Amino acid sequence: MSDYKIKLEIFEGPMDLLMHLIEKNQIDIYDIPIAIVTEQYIAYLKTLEIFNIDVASEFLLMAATLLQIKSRMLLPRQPQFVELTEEDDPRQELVDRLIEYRKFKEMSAQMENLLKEREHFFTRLPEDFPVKIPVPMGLNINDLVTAFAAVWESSIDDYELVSREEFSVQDKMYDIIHLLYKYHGRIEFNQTLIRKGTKSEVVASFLALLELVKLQRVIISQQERFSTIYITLKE
Amino acid sequence: MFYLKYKKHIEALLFVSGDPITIHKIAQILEIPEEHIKLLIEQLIEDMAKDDRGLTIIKVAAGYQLCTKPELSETLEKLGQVQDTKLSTAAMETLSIIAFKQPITKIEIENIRGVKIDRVLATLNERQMIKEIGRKEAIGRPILYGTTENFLKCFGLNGLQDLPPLAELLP
Amino acid sequence: MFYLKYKKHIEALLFVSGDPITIHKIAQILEIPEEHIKLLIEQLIEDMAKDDRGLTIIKVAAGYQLCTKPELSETLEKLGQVQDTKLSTAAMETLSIIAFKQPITKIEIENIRGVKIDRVLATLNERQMIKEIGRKEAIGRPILYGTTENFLKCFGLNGLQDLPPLAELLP
Repeated sequence: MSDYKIKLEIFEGPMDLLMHLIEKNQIDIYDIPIAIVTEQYIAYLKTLEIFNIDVASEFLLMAATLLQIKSRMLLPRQPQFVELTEEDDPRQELVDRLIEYRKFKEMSAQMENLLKEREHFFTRLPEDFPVKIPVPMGLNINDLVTAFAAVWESSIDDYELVSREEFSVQDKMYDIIHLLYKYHGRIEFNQTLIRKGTKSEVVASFLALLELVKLQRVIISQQERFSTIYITLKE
Repeated sequence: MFYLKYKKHIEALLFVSGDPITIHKIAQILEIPEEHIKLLIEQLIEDMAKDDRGLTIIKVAAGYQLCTKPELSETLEKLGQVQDTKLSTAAMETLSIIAFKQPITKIEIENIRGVKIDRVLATLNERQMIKEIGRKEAIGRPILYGTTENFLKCFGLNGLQDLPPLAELLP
Repeated sequence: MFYLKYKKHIEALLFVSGDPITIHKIAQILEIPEEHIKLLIEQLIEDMAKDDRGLTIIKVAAGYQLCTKPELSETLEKLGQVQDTKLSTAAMETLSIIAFKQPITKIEIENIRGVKIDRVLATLNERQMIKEIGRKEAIGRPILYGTTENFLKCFGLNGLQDLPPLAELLP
């Protein structure tokens, strides 16, 4: 595993490997000899003895792309396309991507220099201050009334904004236990949960109850069909 | 003095270190004798005594430390203060709902305002306009909010009974 | 100049703040006009240019920051307090894409780099170099990333306009 990593870390990904091959072979990026590059690319993949599927899949995807371009270039062209225009070149998309990638690779080297320059300036950490928050000033009761009138009017609008609510099962478990303690260890199922709240709250409550049963913190009992379901705290 | 050129190094070292630093350590880093360090620090303290300088060097148990002059503390405390004394529209709206509808839960306010209000509530709480006044007897026992004494003071009210009656406000 | 007596206040404020601080904030705290603050800072920089001073003031991320002179870095490194600011090649490449292409989604970055970048994004986020700056109005409403104030600070930039021009790199 580690052996594989050492080898792979040389390249930051398939684009990086391709750039390396292009530079090594001193290839004109606008006229990539696809056959040679593909061969070298795959040869490199073969040197990777152990495969980390996450990383390797990206390298393999590029290998497939290269093979596809290679095969498309081998296909005989229909006679009306004697001249190979740019759009017809199956390599074009790859070239565009490589150029874009190379741009940022160079930029990142420049930015690294910026960072290095900046490292010569030493700064110090901010001192801790007790944050003081002043009581608001210049408040007027009319402002309060106006604000209320505004918000009240907008809230009786036909439309309502739906906000996402989040309920944790753990909180609900705590709530149920709390209720049980309050009612001396026994409550009715329908007295407690599911009565109010949004769908997600109900779901969280129900899951919490199931979890408590599983943990054997509570017992669920029912005397007969359709009668009251009781939840009893197990001590 | 031969070592005068090291004055700036000492100033910078004290600055970066933050914590007190011993003469011994400075001498080690600059590779010059300790007694010279001591003289240089004395010179730096003298330089900093000038009225246009805001920093000084103090001697503490563990060595020397760069710090601000004590007479500036009042100004420096303002750095930690929130300068804004106004309330935002969102805060004002939320506050008005709490004032008129208290005791009220967060969800109930959110239902009226149609947006999440966690941050606004935190602000109002920090600024001592609202407080928790209990728990609602419902699932989750949500917190009930109400206004504070400070709220009354800021709005010049003697009590909540001085708030204009809601009925008149609503259409 | 009437406000000369505030030079020490500014030096002390910059010292205590540590991070860059805006002219606006200094003006608010000292309650004097912003243009005077600017002049005073210029004077401070001039004072600090003298050879026996170890500190200077740099303009960065929309504010001013007190720091040591660059020629002293070798000495200061001996203090052993240098934080490791290095970013991996992968992180640097990703960061440069975000810096120039922001707002940009994860997938768009991955298309350029040709690899998954989840872990790199997490690192950059942890180091407070990038942040979520919104959602793209597209299927799945993917998160849009951009750079932070801290990014500017770490790279010594006043703003994104100070980045080296990308156009010059074009073939």
